[in-house]
Amino acid sequence: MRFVLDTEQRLLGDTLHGLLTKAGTPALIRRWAAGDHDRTLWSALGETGVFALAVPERHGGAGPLPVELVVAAHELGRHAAPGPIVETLAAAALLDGSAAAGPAAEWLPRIAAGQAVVSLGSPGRIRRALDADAADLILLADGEHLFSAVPEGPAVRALDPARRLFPVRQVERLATGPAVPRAAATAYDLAALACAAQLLGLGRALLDVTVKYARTRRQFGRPIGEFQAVKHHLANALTGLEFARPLAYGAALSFGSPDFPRDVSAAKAAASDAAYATARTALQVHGAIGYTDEYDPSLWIRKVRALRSAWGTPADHRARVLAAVPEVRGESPR
Amino acid sequence: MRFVLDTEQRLLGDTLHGLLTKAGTPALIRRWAAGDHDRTLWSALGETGVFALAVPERHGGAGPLPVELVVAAHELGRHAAPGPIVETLAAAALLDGSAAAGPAAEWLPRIAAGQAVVSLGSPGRIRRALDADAADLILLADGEHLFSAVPEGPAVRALDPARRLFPVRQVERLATGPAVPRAAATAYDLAALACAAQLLGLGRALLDVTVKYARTRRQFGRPIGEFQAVKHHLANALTGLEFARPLAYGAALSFGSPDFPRDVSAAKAAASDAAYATARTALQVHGAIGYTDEYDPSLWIRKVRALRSAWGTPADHRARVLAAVPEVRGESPR
Amino acid sequence: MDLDLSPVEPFRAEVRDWLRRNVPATPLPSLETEAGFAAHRAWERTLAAARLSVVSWPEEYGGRGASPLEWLVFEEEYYAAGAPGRVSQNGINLLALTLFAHGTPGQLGRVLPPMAAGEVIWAQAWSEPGAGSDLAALRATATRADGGWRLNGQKTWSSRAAFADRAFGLFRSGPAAERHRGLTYLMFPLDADGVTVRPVGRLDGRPAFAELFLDDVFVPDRDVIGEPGQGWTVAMSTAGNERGLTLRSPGRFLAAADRLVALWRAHGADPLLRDRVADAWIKARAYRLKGFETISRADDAGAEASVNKVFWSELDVELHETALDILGADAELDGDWLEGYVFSLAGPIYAGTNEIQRNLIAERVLGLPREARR
Amino acid sequence: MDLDLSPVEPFRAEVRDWLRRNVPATPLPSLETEAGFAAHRAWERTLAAARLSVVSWPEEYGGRGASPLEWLVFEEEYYAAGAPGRVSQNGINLLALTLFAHGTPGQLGRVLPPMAAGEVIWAQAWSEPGAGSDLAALRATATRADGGWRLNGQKTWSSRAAFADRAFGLFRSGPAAERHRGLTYLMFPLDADGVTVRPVGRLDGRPAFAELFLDDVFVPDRDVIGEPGQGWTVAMSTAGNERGLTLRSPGRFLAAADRLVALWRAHGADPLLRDRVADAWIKARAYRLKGFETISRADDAGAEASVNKVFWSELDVELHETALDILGADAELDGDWLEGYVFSLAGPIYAGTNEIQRNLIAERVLGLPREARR
Repeated sequence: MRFVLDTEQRLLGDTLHGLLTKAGTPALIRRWAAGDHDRTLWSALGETGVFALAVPERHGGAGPLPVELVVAAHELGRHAAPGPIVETLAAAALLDGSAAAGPAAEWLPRIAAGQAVVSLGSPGRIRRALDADAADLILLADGEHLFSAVPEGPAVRALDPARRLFPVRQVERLATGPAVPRAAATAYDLAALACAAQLLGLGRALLDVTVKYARTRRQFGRPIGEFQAVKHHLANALTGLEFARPLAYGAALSFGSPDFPRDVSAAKAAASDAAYATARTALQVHGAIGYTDEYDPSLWIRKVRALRSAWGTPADHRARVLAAVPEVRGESPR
Repeated sequence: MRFVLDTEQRLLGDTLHGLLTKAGTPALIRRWAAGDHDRTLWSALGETGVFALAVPERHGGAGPLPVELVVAAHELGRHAAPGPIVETLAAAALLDGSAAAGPAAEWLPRIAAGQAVVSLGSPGRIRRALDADAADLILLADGEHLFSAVPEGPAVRALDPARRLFPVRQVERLATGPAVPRAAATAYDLAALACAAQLLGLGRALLDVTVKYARTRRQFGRPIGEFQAVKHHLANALTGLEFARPLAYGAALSFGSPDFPRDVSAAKAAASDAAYATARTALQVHGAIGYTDEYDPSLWIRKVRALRSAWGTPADHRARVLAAVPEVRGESPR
Repeated sequence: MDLDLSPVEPFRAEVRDWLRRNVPATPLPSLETEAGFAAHRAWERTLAAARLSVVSWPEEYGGRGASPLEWLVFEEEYYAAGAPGRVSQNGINLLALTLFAHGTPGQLGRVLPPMAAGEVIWAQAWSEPGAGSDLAALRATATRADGGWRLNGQKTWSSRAAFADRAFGLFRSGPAAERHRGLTYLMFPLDADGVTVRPVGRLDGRPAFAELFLDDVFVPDRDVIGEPGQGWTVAMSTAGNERGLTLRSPGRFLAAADRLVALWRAHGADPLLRDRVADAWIKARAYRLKGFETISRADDAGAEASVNKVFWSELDVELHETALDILGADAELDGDWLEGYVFSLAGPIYAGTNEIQRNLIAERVLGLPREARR
Repeated sequence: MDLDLSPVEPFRAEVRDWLRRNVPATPLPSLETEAGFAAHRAWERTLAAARLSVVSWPEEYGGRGASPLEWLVFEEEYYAAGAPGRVSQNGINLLALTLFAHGTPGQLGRVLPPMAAGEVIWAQAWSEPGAGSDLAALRATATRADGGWRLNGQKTWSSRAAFADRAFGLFRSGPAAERHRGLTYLMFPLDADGVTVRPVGRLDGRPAFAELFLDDVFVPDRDVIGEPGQGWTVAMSTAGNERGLTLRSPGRFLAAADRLVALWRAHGADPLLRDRVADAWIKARAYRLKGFETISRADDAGAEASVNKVFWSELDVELHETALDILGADAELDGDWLEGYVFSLAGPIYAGTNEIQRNLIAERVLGLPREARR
């Protein structure tokens, strides 16, 4: 048992961190929000192998590699990378598992290579497709049917300007059968896990920038990080993030086991809470500047609030956890 | 509109505070817990008119005076006075409203004068009668019937050693009819309100003693009250208590109106939360000494935990509040 | 002790009736947009025409001399009716209160009637990049000039300034080392020579405040409030009011809590959220009753303003977080609740952060020792 | 990265099997009572006979040389089986760890085997009336005497001391002005001449700790741990362990969370409490996984102990508060959940208050500046 990232996994994270730092995501996020869907970063992520992590080898990928997916999603969250990344990863699992041989053979190699942007929806669960106007393919999983779909009207205005949410309607049936809901369930769980990892990365970045701010920002003749109230806010944020992280990696390691949905839900609920609490702390410690559109960390704060209830709310996931806890053998003594 | 206590009401509070300070409640609480049910304090409270506040004039009382009851219960809570005081006050309302002419004429004047200790129970709501072995009369309200009752077995061990809870069984029917459940409902609401007021008094006393401790206790070369963490804990405790108090007086003023149960529930939920949060803060700021049986404020801390779920848990009362909030005329703009 | 509101019921009925007939059926666009600002300014004029824009002011300035209780009742009815947000709020709740305490008769006569009428909308200009919570660190200057003063420097987080007409704030007229001393309270037009207004978006992208760059802006002596150099003392009377009931009246929360209960019921009354919905409703009532208590007392319990500010600002966040949790996956979509949420997040920060308020409560109300200062 | 526990499954199976056969069917009386203490001491002997009392120790002292992972697994099985609380905990988790780091071979051989066997039960004697969180303010003294030291002064909140055999603690052997310097770490018998033990009741009245009055208590040199005057450094290695996983292992919370879910279901699975029940269960798992992470790392991440301590102590309180809320009006009645609740309330206070832990996290992990000192 060795429950820490190995050298290669750490290297993947470092590589992505370097790539995303160099890409300068704040400007990309603002451009993406304005409708500029340049694919330079997307291609670079593809070359680094991010999308291949969700695509099986027979379709040109290297996956599924859930731990590496968590590593990658953490870094993508840390830089608040825009676009339907989680959706494309989930789409790979959906296509792969749906017994849709033709579409899978057509799309999975392109997804793996970073040459396809995919979005998706699912009545009830994912009511609007993210960045549908930027997608090469939109999937719609509805019961035993898998459809392709198109946007049905303009994007709905949302808190995070880089999250552009479109109602969609089905166009063509790609597959039918019991494999579809099974694949949709796996895709949902993988997406929720990647979302949890993104939240942890977003939270980590917000904690780091807030700590830096608290060290330098002076009020009343001293750095505000000297005040106990600020210290304790930040210590609580760290504690929440520190204990949500192992849940995410633990869930990744239970991929394929019956515990996977439960463990994903535990991770998503904890990551949502930890990242959201960190975002609130970031806002409070920064004061008005954190509340400002043009200050980069506000992009992170908005994304955390959005992802908190994307791919299942914390309450949804907690309910799923409890439903999966087995009955214990009666009330044992302490 | 003048929503502050008048001179006479303040005087009642001051008088009781003086009386209870002189009585030295910590020793009385410990003696009461050990089974010594000396009635010196009870008689003194009767002479001050505390019990008369719940008894109508035609039976030798001065009530019902709900505002004055809140004033009195606040002071009784502030000193953690032991014994079934709330129960006796509730019993007065129950006897008075149950159309039980004989028992009312027999017991109400004695209650008013501080010459009767009464406890009560009610299946479902109040499953055990407080200090039943110290009571001259035990009432049991069950549907349309009002009974006298006797203890059925020994006291159940409880967190607050001065709260001795007895299962009871009915002995003799005192009244029957629709007036009984109506009177029981009023008695319950009055008791819950008195309990809320006690909690506010308990919270106030704990805040005061903790502030005093934080001013004098030194660690790391300074009074601990200088640390922001301690300051903020105590400021939060004060804020909670400050906003629960007007709810209690507001509820008292709605006695007799259809809003009374709702307002009582709002007050009980808020007072329970505020007092409990204050007790936790008192414990944390005091450190180990607050956790010590022989340190007087621990008696207050235990009583707060007990009263928090006595006469309805916070969740019970919140449900009652929401059930009483009328439908608004559709969702209005902000 | 009583809660007898019957004497103010006729006033309540009049206000309610007028609002029922005049509140726009469709909500106005957000007041943090140009079109919305204009619409809200027009609404202020409608209010003023009915003498309902500043009910608590003396009649000579456009008010009705309403009692504090009447004002609370006005606010209850105003928000219960779903009437528009008050674009004049900075002027009415901050500047006007300062003028009543420190203004000259000339200033009162010149400034208040157009404020009451919605003709002049005021922005506040307190903060600077280096002086947010620590207002005594202000650096923008007021320098003596012929017949007045010249303002130089930068202000920030100036709410309403993107579209407002005039602003008020503190400027350093003495050496920076003096901190609280050597500040002067001035009013100035936002379209004056030398003023550059740069709108700044808040969390939802709307320009809820602005940066002001001041380059030798001339202000005549008559637009100084109080004595030059005494600006701190003058401003503190405003700050005291700002932190009390006026900044966010109980009526706002009573209406918001009723809407929350309706939202919760409309979404199936999920028991999971029942306690939080009930708490918001209970706390709104607690604030209402606390307000009645406050106006019933002759004495002004100083740091009570801090207790109130911590309470309502946290209630506002909790209430809106609960609403977003009711909305679930739709929480991120633009709408009244989301805008209210974004607005609420500023509450624990502005007008003195809640951390500072808690220090004040601990030191001034509870008597805990001040921290060691450097 | 993996979570492959298969290599330790045989050990887990052995422990589980032994516990299934040996854990008393009826819970022992509270170990904070005289009868309960005796029963728990007997249980320690039973554990020791099966070589399960100190699995992670070397075999020569009564252990099995179990790996950290095996120890975590032992703890999971131990608490899942509902086995009795460990009356030897102070000795095993505090003193023994210090001895392994600083003890002489003679001390190890003399102290550890009887501790492992449950023959000698140890109490800790850290705090004094004026020195709780601020341990450097200790005043009880150790004075040089022929062949040893004489102890004088008072200790308080000495857990287990009401019924234990021996105690360990720090004593001032140099001037008080030296604070952290000039302290010596000593072990002494609680039945020695000059020791008065006064049991002190905790919140539920049970004597969970005691005051110790020391009047010229003689301690031979061989019972000094580490160098005289170096007690602070010696003790800090204990404190570090005390704040890590060993003080409250993940297994405790996994078992408690399962019991909480069962309690919630048995009381109708009220949706109002669903989130809190789920959170307790999720957090217990998070602590388990965090423990696996900790033992997988070669480096010891110093203040990680503080992060762990804040987390488990607050989880413990939340978990028991949720249980009491499930019990509703019966929450105040004596029983396992109430005793667990009372026990949990000490968590955020002892072994360094959570306020101090948060300072350490902020300063040592996040690198925030230390407060201005006087």
